[in-house]
Amino acid sequence: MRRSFPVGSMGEVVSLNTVASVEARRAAEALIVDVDGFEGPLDLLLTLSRTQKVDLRTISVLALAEQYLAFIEEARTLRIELAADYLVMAAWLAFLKSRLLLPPDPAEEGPSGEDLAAHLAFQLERLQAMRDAAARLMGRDRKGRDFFVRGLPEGVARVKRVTYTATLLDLMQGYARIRTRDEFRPFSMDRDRILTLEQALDRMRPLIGFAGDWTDLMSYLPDGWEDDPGLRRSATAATFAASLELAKEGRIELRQAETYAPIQIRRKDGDG
Amino acid sequence: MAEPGEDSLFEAPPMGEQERMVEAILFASAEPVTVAELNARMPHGADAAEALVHLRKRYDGRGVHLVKVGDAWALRTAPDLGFLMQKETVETRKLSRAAIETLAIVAYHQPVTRAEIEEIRGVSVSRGTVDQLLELEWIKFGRRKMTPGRPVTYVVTDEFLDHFGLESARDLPGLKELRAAGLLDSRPPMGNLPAGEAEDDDDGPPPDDQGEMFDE
Amino acid sequence: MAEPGEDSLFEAPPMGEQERMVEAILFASAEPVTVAELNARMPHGADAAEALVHLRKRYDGRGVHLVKVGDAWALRTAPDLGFLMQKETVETRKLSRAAIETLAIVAYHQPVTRAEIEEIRGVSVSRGTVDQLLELEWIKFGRRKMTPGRPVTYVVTDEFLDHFGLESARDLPGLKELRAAGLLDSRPPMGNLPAGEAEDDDDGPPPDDQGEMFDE
Repeated sequence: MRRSFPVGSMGEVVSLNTVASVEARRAAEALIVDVDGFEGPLDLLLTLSRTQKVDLRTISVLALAEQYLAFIEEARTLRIELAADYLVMAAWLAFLKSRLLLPPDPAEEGPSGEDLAAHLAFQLERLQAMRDAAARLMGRDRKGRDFFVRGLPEGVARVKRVTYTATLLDLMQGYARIRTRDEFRPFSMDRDRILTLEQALDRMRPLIGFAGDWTDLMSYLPDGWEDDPGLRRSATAATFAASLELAKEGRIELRQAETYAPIQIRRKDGDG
Repeated sequence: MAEPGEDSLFEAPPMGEQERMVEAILFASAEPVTVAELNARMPHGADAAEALVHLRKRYDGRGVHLVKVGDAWALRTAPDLGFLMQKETVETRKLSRAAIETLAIVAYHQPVTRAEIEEIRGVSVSRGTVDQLLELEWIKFGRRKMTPGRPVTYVVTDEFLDHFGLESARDLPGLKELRAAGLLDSRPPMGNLPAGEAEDDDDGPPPDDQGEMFDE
Repeated sequence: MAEPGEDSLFEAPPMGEQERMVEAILFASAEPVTVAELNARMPHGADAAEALVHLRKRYDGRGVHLVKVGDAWALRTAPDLGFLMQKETVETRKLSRAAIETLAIVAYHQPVTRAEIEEIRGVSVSRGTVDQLLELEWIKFGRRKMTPGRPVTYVVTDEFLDHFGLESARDLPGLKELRAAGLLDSRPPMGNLPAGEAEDDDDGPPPDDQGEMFDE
């Protein structure tokens, strides 16, 4: 835009600005009341752009910037607090304005003032387009307002059938798990096949009164238990433990001739 | 018939149009609608009763019927298509651990009573677990045990054999094979082999249980 | 009708019968039903897609219409009869201007990130606005964008299409014109343009994202 102005027409631009400013000031005064009604600076710019009464594609961004800055100025004099993004936009538009009015600095990089202005125009046009689209959308025939769904829907009965599956491996692992677990867990039936220390003690206490002589500890095993290796092992251990207990109580004595020789016990004399 | 004369300013809509209206109202309404209400909702001069006659004919034999409910009208799906209103979803789930173990015990020890299953598993077996296996038709009732109380026993079914690809329960891998497959390799601290087949008979279930099953 | 699923393994029911079935299923449902689901519920060998063609024709001009919503189909009352339905009208919460604009932007620019919405509106989008649209089930999360930060995107839902009587997002009013005018392009904002806080992933979706949605 700037480049298309011949140097001689600068005055024209200024006067145009002045006109715009006056108009803008008036518009700004009207808008300022409604400052809370704007959805941000872009919305405000869009509203301001309508005063130009031109297609958004041919809008004068420069004039728009003037209008916006006038608006901010007005708000300031009225001590209206504006959100920061309005002020950021104002600063940016002031920058844009200078870019558009001043000859380009060849040392400066980045987009030209025209590029920036074009993009702003694009943004405004796009926002306006989305607003129009939104209005058209909301104006369509709408469910629950213009057309209606079945008022008496019949629920679809969800019949859920669950099937279960397992593999042979699952089965085998399951079985293995149980059988392995056995080793660490006493079966209730295991209890039938062991002699506990308490049981051995109960059994020995009444018997040792008769053991004045050395007798083989194995003779204190319950009847029949010595025939079954499992039972014998349990009964022997329990009876031996019981005999140690009785020795500790001082009621009997133990002896063993040599390693693996039979263990013998005898009532301790003087014990009644 | 539309009260003639009362409001001839507006002409009643053509019958085809009235039929559409009745159709739309009945479709969208959550409840059956009476003729009086239809007339009240339709433009002046409309004759819902007549429109209903046309509509009923139109839906004759369709997937939806116009039916009278008390003195009101409703559109309902045709009764013969009721089967479409069901959606069956099949969900395959993995059998629970409890069920697998119970099933394994039945397979290896059959015929086995519930008390025996509990003894072997070391925990009580819930009714649901047994029921589930019965329902799956993987186990069934066997003959009663000749012990006090004559408890029922469970045995595996042909369905079971089929599912697990076994020709008979005898094909189930024995404990030796389980061990060889590394499934029984967790050695107990005492060095006792778990429930070996009679190589050490001081633990586990009486070995003849096993025998009864596979030896007969 | 005796279990059509059972003995129709080889023969599908006649098309007239299939049309009845589709009619019944759609009548029974307030929600659109996909062709896949129709086929799943109908007997083996049925062709719901073809039945729908017949059914659509049958309901042409009636008080109830067969409409397409995304991949699904539904029966809806004819929009011109809406005036009869005061009773059924559901009062929808009034949407804020921000919500309406955001919805339009999601619909026309989808998949779109929050930053892109903010770029277009020139103002930050409040959580409540997006939440409201999510709650209405008009928008939902789309896939993440393959840009730094992998921001989530928003897209419109089938419920949105249903609500606004659209067959697909391609049928949005004025879509073609907007595209032709380049107003749906995401031009990267220029350097320090302050509108929107789109600094990070400011440069919108790669144009093919847009294309992917509407171009196929």
